[in-house]
Amino acid sequence: SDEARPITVGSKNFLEQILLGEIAAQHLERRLGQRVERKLNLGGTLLVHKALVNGDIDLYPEYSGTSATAILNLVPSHDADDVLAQVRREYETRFHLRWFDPLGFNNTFGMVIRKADAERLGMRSLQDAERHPSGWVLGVGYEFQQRPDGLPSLLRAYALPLQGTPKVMDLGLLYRALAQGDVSMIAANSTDGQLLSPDVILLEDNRNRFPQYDAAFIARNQTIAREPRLATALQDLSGRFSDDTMRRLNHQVLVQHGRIEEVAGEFLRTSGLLKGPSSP
Amino acid sequence: MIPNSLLHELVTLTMQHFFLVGVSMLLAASVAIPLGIILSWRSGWRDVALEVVNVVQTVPSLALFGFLIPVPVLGGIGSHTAIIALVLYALLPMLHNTVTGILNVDVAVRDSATALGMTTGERMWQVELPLAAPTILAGVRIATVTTIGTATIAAAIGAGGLGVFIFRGLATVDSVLLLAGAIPAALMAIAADRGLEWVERALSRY
Amino acid sequence: MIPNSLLHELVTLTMQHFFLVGVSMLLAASVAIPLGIILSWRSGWRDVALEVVNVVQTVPSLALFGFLIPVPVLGGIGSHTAIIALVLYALLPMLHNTVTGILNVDVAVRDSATALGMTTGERMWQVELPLAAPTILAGVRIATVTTIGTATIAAAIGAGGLGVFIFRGLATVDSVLLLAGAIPAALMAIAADRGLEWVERALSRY
Amino acid sequence: MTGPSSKVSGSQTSGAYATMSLVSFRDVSIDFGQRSILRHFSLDVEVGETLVLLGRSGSGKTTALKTVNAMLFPTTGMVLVEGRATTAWDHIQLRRRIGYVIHDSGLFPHYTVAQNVAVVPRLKQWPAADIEARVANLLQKVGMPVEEFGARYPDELSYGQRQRVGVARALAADPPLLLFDEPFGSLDPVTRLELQRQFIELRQELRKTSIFVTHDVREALFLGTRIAVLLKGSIEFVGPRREFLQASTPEARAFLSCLEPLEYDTEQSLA
Amino acid sequence: MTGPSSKVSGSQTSGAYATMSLVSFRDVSIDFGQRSILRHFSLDVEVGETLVLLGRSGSGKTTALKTVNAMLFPTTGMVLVEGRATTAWDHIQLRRRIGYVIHDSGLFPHYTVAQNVAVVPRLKQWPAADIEARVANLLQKVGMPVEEFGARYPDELSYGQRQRVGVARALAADPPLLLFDEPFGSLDPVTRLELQRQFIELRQELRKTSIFVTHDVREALFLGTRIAVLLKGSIEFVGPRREFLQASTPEARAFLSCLEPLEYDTEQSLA
Ligand SMILES: Nc1ncnc2c1ncn2[C@@H]1O[C@H](COP(=O)(O)OP(=O)(O)OP(=O)(O)O)[C@@H](O)[C@H]1O
Ligand SMILES: Nc1ncnc2c1ncn2[C@@H]1O[C@H](COP(=O)(O)OP(=O)(O)OP(=O)(O)O)[C@@H](O)[C@H]1O
Ligand SMILES: [Mg+2]
Ligand SMILES: [Mg+2]
Repeated sequence: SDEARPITVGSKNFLEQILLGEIAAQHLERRLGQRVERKLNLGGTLLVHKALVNGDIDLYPEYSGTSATAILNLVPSHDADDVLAQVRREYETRFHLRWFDPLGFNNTFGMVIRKADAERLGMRSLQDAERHPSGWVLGVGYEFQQRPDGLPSLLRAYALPLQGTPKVMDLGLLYRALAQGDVSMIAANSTDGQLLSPDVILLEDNRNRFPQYDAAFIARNQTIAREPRLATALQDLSGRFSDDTMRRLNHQVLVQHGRIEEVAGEFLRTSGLLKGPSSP
Repeated sequence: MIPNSLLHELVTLTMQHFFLVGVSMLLAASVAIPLGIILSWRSGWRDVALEVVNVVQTVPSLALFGFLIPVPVLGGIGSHTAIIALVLYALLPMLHNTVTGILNVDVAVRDSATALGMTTGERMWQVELPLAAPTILAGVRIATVTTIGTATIAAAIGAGGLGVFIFRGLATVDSVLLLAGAIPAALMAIAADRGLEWVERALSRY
Repeated sequence: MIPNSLLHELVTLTMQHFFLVGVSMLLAASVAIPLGIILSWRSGWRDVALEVVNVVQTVPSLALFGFLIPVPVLGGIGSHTAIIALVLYALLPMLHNTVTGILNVDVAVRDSATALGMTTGERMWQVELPLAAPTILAGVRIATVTTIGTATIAAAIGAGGLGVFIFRGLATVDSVLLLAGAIPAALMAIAADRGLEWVERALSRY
Repeated sequence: MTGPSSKVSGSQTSGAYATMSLVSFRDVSIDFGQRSILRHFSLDVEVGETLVLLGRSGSGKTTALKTVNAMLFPTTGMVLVEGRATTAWDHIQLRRRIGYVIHDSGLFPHYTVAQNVAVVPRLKQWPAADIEARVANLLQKVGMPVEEFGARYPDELSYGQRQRVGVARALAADPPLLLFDEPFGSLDPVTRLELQRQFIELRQELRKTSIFVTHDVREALFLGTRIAVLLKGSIEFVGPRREFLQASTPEARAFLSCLEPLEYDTEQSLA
Repeated sequence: MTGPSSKVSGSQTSGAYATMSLVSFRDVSIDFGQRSILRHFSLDVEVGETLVLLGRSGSGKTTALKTVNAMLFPTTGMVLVEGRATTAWDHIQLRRRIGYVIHDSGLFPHYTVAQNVAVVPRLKQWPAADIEARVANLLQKVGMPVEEFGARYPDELSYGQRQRVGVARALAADPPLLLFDEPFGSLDPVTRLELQRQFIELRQELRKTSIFVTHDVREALFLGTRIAVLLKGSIEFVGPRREFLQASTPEARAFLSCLEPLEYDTEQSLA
């Protein structure tokens, strides 16, 4: 639309998204040598997607599984490459949006329990968790509860003993509820920074049941046409992350209280995308 | 069109929602109306109390929950925490309208109650409250309808209610779910408002 | 203790917040008060209008935004969309209290205005509105304080305001940021309420 | 509005101009639900006269006044003012030509005394200086100098003071027709006598027409050029005051008997 | 409350019991801001008497009544009821011993006529049957039979009807002391005379004490055992009615002159 408008990066309203948005923004500023607008921390999948389609933002990070189920209403396959190909095709034809190559990490669901319980009961995996004597008090987010490849699939794969119905709550409150003892197992995300804390452990998904949530940037074709360097710049970020990298980045902000801008800049420096402090 | 399991859940969540709102309104009214009455006598306390309530109104719900979860008895995950939050948010309109309603009662009528030898309490019950009732009930109606809307935040703390559909609908961009949460809430708001209007008519001749 | 850049951002966000609330309140008042006046004459329209406003109150903000973003001129990301939502949510208390306030004006005083040959408009401006002012302003105060709280949702749509700190604080579990958003909002609520109280005193002798 | 009134309206204009009554009640009946408040009430008020309405409390005097300035409309029959039915008048225009003093003053609680008196001149957009002069003049006349009372609010006045402000307010814009509903009811006799004398002077000067409700038979005789006695919504007697003094109808005689000396002259003293 | 009143309180008890006045005003002054409303007002009211207060509008009559039932307190001086300062009384107890008829009736708009009259008996928790009987009896006495008027709301009454309900309400719980503030002010003379006669009967039967404000000098002479004339917040004259008839103070004479025949007997007829 407006030619003079700077490129605008969006993100959803949780930390990982904000970090990815900030990383992309700094990287693009550097590579394109122009100011980049940040609309980070927007309301959620619905709003960010609509804002992108509407042209209010030009790009944002998304997860393949989310796009497939929430936006495209597909039943996603368990194969990461299939899912990616599917969303890529559909986004291109339906929305004229370009799905870039994955960043390299998979933020899928992860069942987390207190370290103390794990040690007491001697559990490391979801298979072990099937033999909890009195049953788990499960805390979950809305999406995990709703998605057919979320909670229902989990319970089909693992005969987890449950105490009462799962408690559904805001993602941000899950770890608190776990620490507080309101629940004994939570369906968190596999890249949560809290997972580096010594108090909790992520149970291993031995049977590989969780859906694919490979993160990647999506951008508007129109913007890429206007600023072709955008494509190559975004492509630089692909494959630069791992589950562990992302967890550590989250942890640096969440637990060590690093500033998002600094954590993002530090990541760009150490990953070789940016050498030395930025200069005009 | 709507699957059966959804219908079943709808009924459960609507009832939870109704329960959350109902309990919160009863608690809020039984705090705010008597407090409003007391504050109508004491202009000194009035400003302080209304300011506290104003401040409470601006506290974001998730921050409030984060603060309440570790609190021993009241807090934790579940409906009691949600109810506390809803009560706190409902105080402002009820308190404000109670104070305004009572201060607006005609001075001549109030004086005549005093002259007849009514105690402060008798005058309150028999004269001031009935005459302030339209304004007080306007506050209750505002609070109830607003709470039916804000009670969706109960879902954020595992207290159920129609917010479960709404947040799930938002997370999965599912407009059927969104509507399954929003429409019953809207109908409940209309029904509650109508019900309170009926109470108002029944209570006073005006 | 608070870093300089945070302070600078704080000032910007506070001003944005103030702007969002101020514009929304002006718009809401200029819709709700005249509408409330008209509705006080027409009991038929009244029920319909109040029900529409009730329903609007229960629509979750994120769903409303989702609906507004694709709308050509009004919608999109940014402050205009946030303002529309804030105006819609502020209508209920203002409209309700305007109607209640006007219907509660002493019949004898109203009759005497009629007998003096006032037109409906003159009676409204010179008699009914001034006498209903405490109740109407109670509605404006409720709406303003509530909006200062709910304006944090503006951050969800990139419209800035103190919600930016609050949502960032929630996302990063950072209580300094949370407080940096919540405290200025609370202070703004107190200041706005005080300001409106002063307006009320200035407007009417009561 | 209903059948009968529209039937009468054919003869209305000619009839009205023939008699030139300022106000005429034509077979007016008013019902509130089941209750019949005025019954076949007919009466003409000529320019320049003061018609006094006497009647027991609840006999319908206030109701009759309210039909004149279109605050109430007849259930059947019609009320003509200057020959035109009140239903055919622009109500606002009609009311601004009529000064109305209400029992309990009906002052606006949020206006000062001076502002209350200035209401109608302000509505008529008189120049500010004229309004100010008029307010000062009228308040002086009712014994409440603007310097002392102008800035007070009604709740800072005694009852009689409020009534006097009500009188001043009704006179403010100099209306040709005046409706008085016990205007001097709560005034002490000394002040009252002053106002009564002023009333008579005013009337002779300006040829004002008025309908005057009072409970004081002496006042009725002093001020009224004609006197009507209401009994349960009907007119029992109407005639010039000389005839009233000789009236033979029972209700009129009951009122006249109140003029007789009270027993205090004869009763044994207690003190 | 302030210096002077507490100084006086030493002599209070003995003084009060010596004279056994039911009400006594002791050098009462009341100021509202700058304005001085009552000035060194002293007066005793004995059991069984009817003290009438006469005075121009704004002279302080209502204010004086309000100090008796603790609605207002003297700025200096004190008011004793049954020998005890109003400041020392339990206000609720005091007010329930005093019936108070307010000018403009002060009826509760949300109560029916019957409920309005029943207020004080209900506060005193009389048995329901007694209350009902009492209400019916009183409404009958004031000429508003409960069958016809009991279920109406004040805004469905004429002005005079409201005043009568106000009188009935004040008498309901049979208080030993009555304060009347122009109770018959808006009544037609026929009804008024009936109520005045009833008032005298009642007083002789029950030895009620009352302070009675009126603007009608004939009523004052008819009902009052003693008459006080107020002038700008001070007592100009006080004495039994026979002395009042011969009073020489200017304000008392002004009121007496209102008894003289009006000019209507002599004025030329207009009709
Ligand atoms: N709230 C008030 N503030 C200031 N002045 C007041 C207030 N109330 C009454 N006054 C003044 O006090 C004086 C005495 O008032 P009060 O009502 O006692 O008179 P009154 O003798 O009863 O007159 P009326 O016969 O007209 O009822 C009046 O001049 C009045 O203006
Ligand atoms: N709103 C109403 N609903 C029903 N009846 C009413 C209403 N208003 C007045 N009335 C009745 O109508 C009758 C006439 O009332 P109106 O006020 O005209 O009497 P009035 O002659 O002015 O009496 P007063 O001298 O006491 O003022 C009364 O019996 C009264 O009870
Ligand atoms: Mg009347
Ligand atoms: Mg008085």
